[in-house]
Amino acid sequence: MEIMQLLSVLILLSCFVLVANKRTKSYIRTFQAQSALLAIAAFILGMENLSGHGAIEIMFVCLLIVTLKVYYIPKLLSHTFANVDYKVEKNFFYNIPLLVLVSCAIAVFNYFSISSAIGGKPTELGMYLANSVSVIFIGFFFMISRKKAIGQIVGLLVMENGIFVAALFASGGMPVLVDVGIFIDLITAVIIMGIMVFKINEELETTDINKLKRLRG
Amino acid sequence: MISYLLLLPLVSIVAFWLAKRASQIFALGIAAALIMLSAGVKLSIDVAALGHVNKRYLMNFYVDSLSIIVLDLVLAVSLFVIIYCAGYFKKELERGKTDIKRLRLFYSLLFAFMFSMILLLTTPNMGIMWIAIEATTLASVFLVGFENNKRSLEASWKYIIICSVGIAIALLGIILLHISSIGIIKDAGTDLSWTYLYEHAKELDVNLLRLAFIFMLVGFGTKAGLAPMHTWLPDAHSQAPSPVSAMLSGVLLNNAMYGIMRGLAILNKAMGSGSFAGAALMALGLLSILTAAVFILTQRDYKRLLAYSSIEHMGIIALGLGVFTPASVLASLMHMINHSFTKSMLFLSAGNIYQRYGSKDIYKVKGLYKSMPITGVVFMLGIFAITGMPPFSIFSSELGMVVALFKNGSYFAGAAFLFLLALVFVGFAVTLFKIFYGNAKGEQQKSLKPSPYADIVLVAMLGVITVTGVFMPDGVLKLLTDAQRIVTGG
Amino acid sequence: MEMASLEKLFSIMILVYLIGAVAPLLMKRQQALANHITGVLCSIGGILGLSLSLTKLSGNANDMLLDTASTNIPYLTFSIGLDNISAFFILSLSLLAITVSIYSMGYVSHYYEKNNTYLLNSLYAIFITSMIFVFAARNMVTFFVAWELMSLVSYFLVMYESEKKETLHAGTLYIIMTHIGTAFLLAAFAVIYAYTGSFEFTAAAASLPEGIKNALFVMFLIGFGAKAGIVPLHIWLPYAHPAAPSHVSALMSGIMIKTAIYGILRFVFEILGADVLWWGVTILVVGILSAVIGVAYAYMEGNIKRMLAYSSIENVGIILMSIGIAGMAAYAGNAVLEALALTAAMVHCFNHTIFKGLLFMSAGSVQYATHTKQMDELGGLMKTMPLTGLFMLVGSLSISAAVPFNGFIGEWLTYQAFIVSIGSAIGTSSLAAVMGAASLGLAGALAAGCFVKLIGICFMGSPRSSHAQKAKEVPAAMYISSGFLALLCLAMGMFPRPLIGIADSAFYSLSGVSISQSLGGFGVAPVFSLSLDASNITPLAAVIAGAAAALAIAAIMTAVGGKRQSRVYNTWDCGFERLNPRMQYSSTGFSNPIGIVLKLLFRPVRELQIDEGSIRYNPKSIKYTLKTERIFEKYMYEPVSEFFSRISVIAKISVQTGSIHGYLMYIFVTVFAFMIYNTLV
Amino acid sequence: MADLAYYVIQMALFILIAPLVGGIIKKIKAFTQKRKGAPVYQVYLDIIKLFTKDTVVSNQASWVFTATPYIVFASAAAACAFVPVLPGIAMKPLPGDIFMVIYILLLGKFFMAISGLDTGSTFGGMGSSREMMISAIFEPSLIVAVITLGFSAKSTSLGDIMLHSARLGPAIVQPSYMLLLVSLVLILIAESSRIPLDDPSTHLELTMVHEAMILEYSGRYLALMELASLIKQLIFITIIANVFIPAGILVYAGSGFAVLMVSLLAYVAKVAAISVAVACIEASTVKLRFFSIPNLAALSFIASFVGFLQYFTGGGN
Repeated sequence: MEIMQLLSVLILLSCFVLVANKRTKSYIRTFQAQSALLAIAAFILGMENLSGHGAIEIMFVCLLIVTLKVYYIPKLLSHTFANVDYKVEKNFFYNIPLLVLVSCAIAVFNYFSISSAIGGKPTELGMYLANSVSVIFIGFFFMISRKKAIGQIVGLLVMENGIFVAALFASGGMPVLVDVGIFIDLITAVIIMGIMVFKINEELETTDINKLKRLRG
Repeated sequence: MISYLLLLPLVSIVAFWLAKRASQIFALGIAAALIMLSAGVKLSIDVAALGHVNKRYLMNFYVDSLSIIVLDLVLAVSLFVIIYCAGYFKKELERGKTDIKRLRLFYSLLFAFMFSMILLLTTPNMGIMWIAIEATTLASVFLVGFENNKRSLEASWKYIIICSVGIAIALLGIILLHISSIGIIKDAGTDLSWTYLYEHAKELDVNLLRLAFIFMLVGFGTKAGLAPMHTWLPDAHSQAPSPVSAMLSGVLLNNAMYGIMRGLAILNKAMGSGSFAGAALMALGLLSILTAAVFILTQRDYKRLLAYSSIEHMGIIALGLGVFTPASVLASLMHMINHSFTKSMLFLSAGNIYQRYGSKDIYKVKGLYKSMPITGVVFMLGIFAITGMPPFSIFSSELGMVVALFKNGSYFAGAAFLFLLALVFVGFAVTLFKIFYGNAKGEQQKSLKPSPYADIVLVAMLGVITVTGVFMPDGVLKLLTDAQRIVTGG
Repeated sequence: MEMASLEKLFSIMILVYLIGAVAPLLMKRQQALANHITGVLCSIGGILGLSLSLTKLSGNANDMLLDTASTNIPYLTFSIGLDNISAFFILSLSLLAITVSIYSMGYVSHYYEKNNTYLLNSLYAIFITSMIFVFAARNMVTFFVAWELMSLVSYFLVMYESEKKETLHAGTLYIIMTHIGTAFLLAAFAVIYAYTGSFEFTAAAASLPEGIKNALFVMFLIGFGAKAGIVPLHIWLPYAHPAAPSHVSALMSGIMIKTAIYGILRFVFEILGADVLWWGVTILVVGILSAVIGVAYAYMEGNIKRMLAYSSIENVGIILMSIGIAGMAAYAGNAVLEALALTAAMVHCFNHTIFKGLLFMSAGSVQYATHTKQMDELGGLMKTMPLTGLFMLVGSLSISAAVPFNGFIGEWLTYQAFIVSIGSAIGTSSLAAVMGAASLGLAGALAAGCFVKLIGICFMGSPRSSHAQKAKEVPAAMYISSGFLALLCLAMGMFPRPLIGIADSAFYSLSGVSISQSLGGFGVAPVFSLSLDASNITPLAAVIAGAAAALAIAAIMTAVGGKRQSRVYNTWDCGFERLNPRMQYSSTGFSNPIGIVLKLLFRPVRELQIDEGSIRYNPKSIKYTLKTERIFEKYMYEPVSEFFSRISVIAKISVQTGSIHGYLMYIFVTVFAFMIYNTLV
Repeated sequence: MADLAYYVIQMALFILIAPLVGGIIKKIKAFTQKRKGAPVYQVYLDIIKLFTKDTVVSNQASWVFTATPYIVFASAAAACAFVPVLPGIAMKPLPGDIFMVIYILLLGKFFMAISGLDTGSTFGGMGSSREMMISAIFEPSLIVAVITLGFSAKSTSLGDIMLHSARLGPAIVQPSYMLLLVSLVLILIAESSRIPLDDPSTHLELTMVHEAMILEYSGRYLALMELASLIKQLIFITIIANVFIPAGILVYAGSGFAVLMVSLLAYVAKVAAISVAVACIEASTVKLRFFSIPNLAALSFIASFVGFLQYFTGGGN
């Protein structure tokens, strides 16, 4: 399964690209690309399952990924942020190279902690897990490093992607009902967040989340 | 019975949008909640008799003693809150703070919120459970932001982001749980089924399971408001309308703890000892109590203060789960029940106070006994109840907790627990007691007397926490011990 | 009496109190009626309690289980019963309840204008009931629940006059200190349960390791000490006791702080065994500190009720001294000394209940008549309120341990215990005993000074304000009840034997020795006397001798000088002729010498403001203020509370910053910390 | 009945001798000041004169003012009953011990202090305040001394303590007893309001303590007050005399009238000797500043406490 390993590494790499980005558009594009990679992986796995024991679930998941994550959500996000936000994010807590370095550190840390946690021997499962957990935490870290609302939404989506990586690569897919449920939640969450971004923009005339500091203590 | 529970909220949501007048919405809400509670009670009688109830509609539904306790709590507290809402929103409508459309929205979201919690508690599938938990966040985020101002917007943004992140981490945990079971799943229908996993816990891959539990602990812990993932909680609880705060604190947090309990049961059975998870849970529990104690000490906003107190009580429950002896888990379960009633009562009283005084600042509220005798007395006794004074119910579970801690040899934890409880009490005393005395200033308007609905609810809840403080029916005890056995095994 | 009938008596008593608690709630409007109903019912309850406890004390010494009730809640089993120790405390409670209830029928009337006396009445009855349950509890859970109920109800009673500014502070401080103490008690009970698996009152010493036993002792000392008001846990007491309505203060000072003494006896002596030397020495030292520091602050106090509250701290100290000696005796295995010391403690405990109740009631009468508690606004009340004055004088003499009043009996027994303890083989700890005796002497003398001030400033001389001028004697219910207690003070001072016999039999179970035999008799026939080996006293003989001498001298004077006239004239004023009441010694002036001598304790700050005006030697006004610091609050509690509030403020601004990025970071770090934990464990 | 007679005689003896002691002290003082002084019986004459005078009572005073002289006198007289002049005589131990004596005297002191405040005069308050302070700071040393004596005699009965001293005989000259003696002499001076603590012969407001309290009294009331304080002084002198100079104590009822008389004379001689000593101390010192008195109290306390230690660590006998 060389190709699967390659895909999992590519997905991880796309995270680094994401962290290195500054533009709202490229956040969305990178996310789109990452979702596409995920969809490819799902497709391969789905074909295998379909030919193997005639199970169609993963192909269905693949379809969902393509429609939602590759097509609908990026479109929704572009649409939302087209009107409300700057195109380029300028203010960072730390500069980009440092952020990339931290992301590397996260990946390395995950690699060691996961592999030692599941027995210490390098296995395929360990690699997939380490990669997917890294995706999740780099996505998480991306949320922390970006001040704008878009960064937080994309970060959350990347985390979800990471979880799908884990589900697909390491476990060969979840029960389909669960997958569908997760997608419904995901799309609802993105829509709600989109609505809230509008409201925040209305109230504060910016989507800089770092300015939401009224509630303290 | 499960079908009633699942369908009724959905039907009511439709009905709310058909209703013409506010009073219809109120009546409908109360009726639905009443029916649901009676269904819940019927279900618990079945569960007490049979051990568990298994149904299959579209997917498997499964209710055992553990989930029925939390479920009944959801239904009972919701009933109180919905009755209270009738009085609360009548006032809000009179003052023009809201209109019928927003009222419909509120009720629909409230019932959607309830639906997701009922789903959460009736499914055996960990994946569906996760979906339901995420759905609770999504359903309640607009409820938190219902007042639609800058502060509530900020609170709801923090609420959705932090909880979603947390829940995402929990999902990773559930997936790891799934991965750990790949080798042993024989038939397709049992994927991620808790009962199956629990039965075969010994065969699961322990290394993965540990990792899974950690992610679930952090994830569900975020939702449960355990420090240091609690940060959304004071904001959301203080900005939400008081009935929603009561639901969040009294009900939602329990559901997240329920998730932790399910994960914990599997892990500890697989590992054969509770020490790995125990240390983590106790650390988080004590940290939560400490955080609450420190933050309460100089708090000026009474709703935030109550919110921190919820963090404290979630910490106590976590502490009990961490000790993981039958006695401590039983105490945790009891504490969950007692805290739900007491805290939602306090939030509802706080709602009355807020409606009357228009401020959440402790320094702007004075002379509560004189201006609102019933609310004032209930609130005062509620404070004593929440800080663990007999004869109220929280005392009994805290007593159980302390004994369990010392019995287990956790002297440090026991001592720290008592010290922090005392500190919390000091915090309540120095911050909150002053609102009861003195004379209220001129702003008390006659029209703003709390409605009889609100007073009835408060008095009834005070009755509940007093009676449960000194008496427990046999059936409840049986359910509790069964639930405790489910968690601890054996 | 049969056990069944005792049980019935107990239930009837509780029922009577509860009716007394509920009745006023049903008639909120008829305040006077409700007040009288509660008063009458509570005094009936007191009479029932009196007969109950006397029956128990005169009957067999076995424990009696009256009732148990099991809730399904784990650990929560209620159990009520009586043994002689409980009966002894219920006896003093009931005696006080009778008189205070009668008193309250008059006293509460001046609250009618507040329109909520029904609350006061109801809480008052519940308060007494809760204390009965504290004494009658047969297991730790029951004890704890009753204890907390008592604290809660007394808090509400303290807060009754909540419209006064200082009340909030007093109440909050009180409930906080109580709660801290309670936390220690709960911890101690849980530890005992952890080792013995039971909450029952059974000797647990054997099953506890040494270290745990020591820790438990410290917990009990702090837990009960906070309620008893031992130094340095006393800070709430001088605020809370004066803030409560006076009849409640009488109960609080008279009997509520004794619940802590009861607790120490029950838990440290009965359950832990008290056979560790340093326990006894610690209790003794704590007693010394409380006695001396309590009375020293009392001496400086200008508020009548606060002075009485400080004096309660002193008396708790005296009681604890004897208990400390008893602990040392238990260690040395000297049962006779233990019995003697316990008897001394209990006699003083009982007497203190009587005279402190009397004093608080009289202080309440003064407040009732003059609407002030400040000594410097009073004066000359002996002429306008002769009965109240007389009874307060009796109370003051009792508490100063003057012969032939009852306070002396307890102190005498305590001195005897000290002397016997020096002689018994406790080694150098005897030095603590001598220091104890010296402190008791100092405390006694200072207390006498205090009460000279109280009587001298409030009741003697001429009125210092219009309040005092307009004072009238209080209603009959109030002076009758005070008078009854005053009579008791005198009677028990002259006939101490019955009380000593009762106290001795009550604590027989702890020491295993009865000393009333050796306190037996000396035989000038009708004269009750005490004796301990060779030392024995007969207060009654002193009275007879004194009275005879006074009569004789009066006769001689008449014989020598004939009948002589007595002329009424102005007080000698050195020819100044404009002597006015403001020139009398004030309470501040009275206590100033001691203030200067004990500078270390008070850190007096003096301020003299002179407005000189045009002519230097004829200043317009001179204002002298003397402030004393409460060093325990300033150097012990304030830093702690400041520390915690600083921490809290710092945490609030640096943890809950409002930044969602920071919040996410906490989760991030937590996950990583747990992952590291996972790899390490 | 014999006991009763004994007490009556003893009380009468005290009351009769007490003014004499005052006279002796005054006389000695006069000698040291190169004066002839009034005759030693002058005090009797003064008291009898006062008996025949009318009294003036302040219009501010309450009943306490008039009751006080009787109570003060009664308390002093009652205390006499428990201080054996000839401890061997009593067939049975006296029904009162040293604590009782102290606390009977307290009753009188209490009334004296409140009556000082009763007339609304500033002097009275000053006297009461100072008196209570002095008695408070001397109390610890008194109690420690008493405890030590009681401990060594295994009884706090004064009779037993005195008999114990008598059994010791010359062995009483040991460090512990001598230190206690120092302490008790200081207490005697304090309690009987003498120089250097107080000056009974002055009426200067800055210096007086005892006199300030009784300033308002006149006539027979004053006589009673004076008599009471003389009795009190004699009580302390008697205690010192019989405890620390145990000569002539060991006389029993069976010893015959002559022996009895001899020992009574011995007692009077001892009392006279101590009076002389007190007078000498008074004549050779000056009155202390009021706030230096605590130093004297501390000295007294140290003396008695070290005395106790000497006794306790030395095993005692």
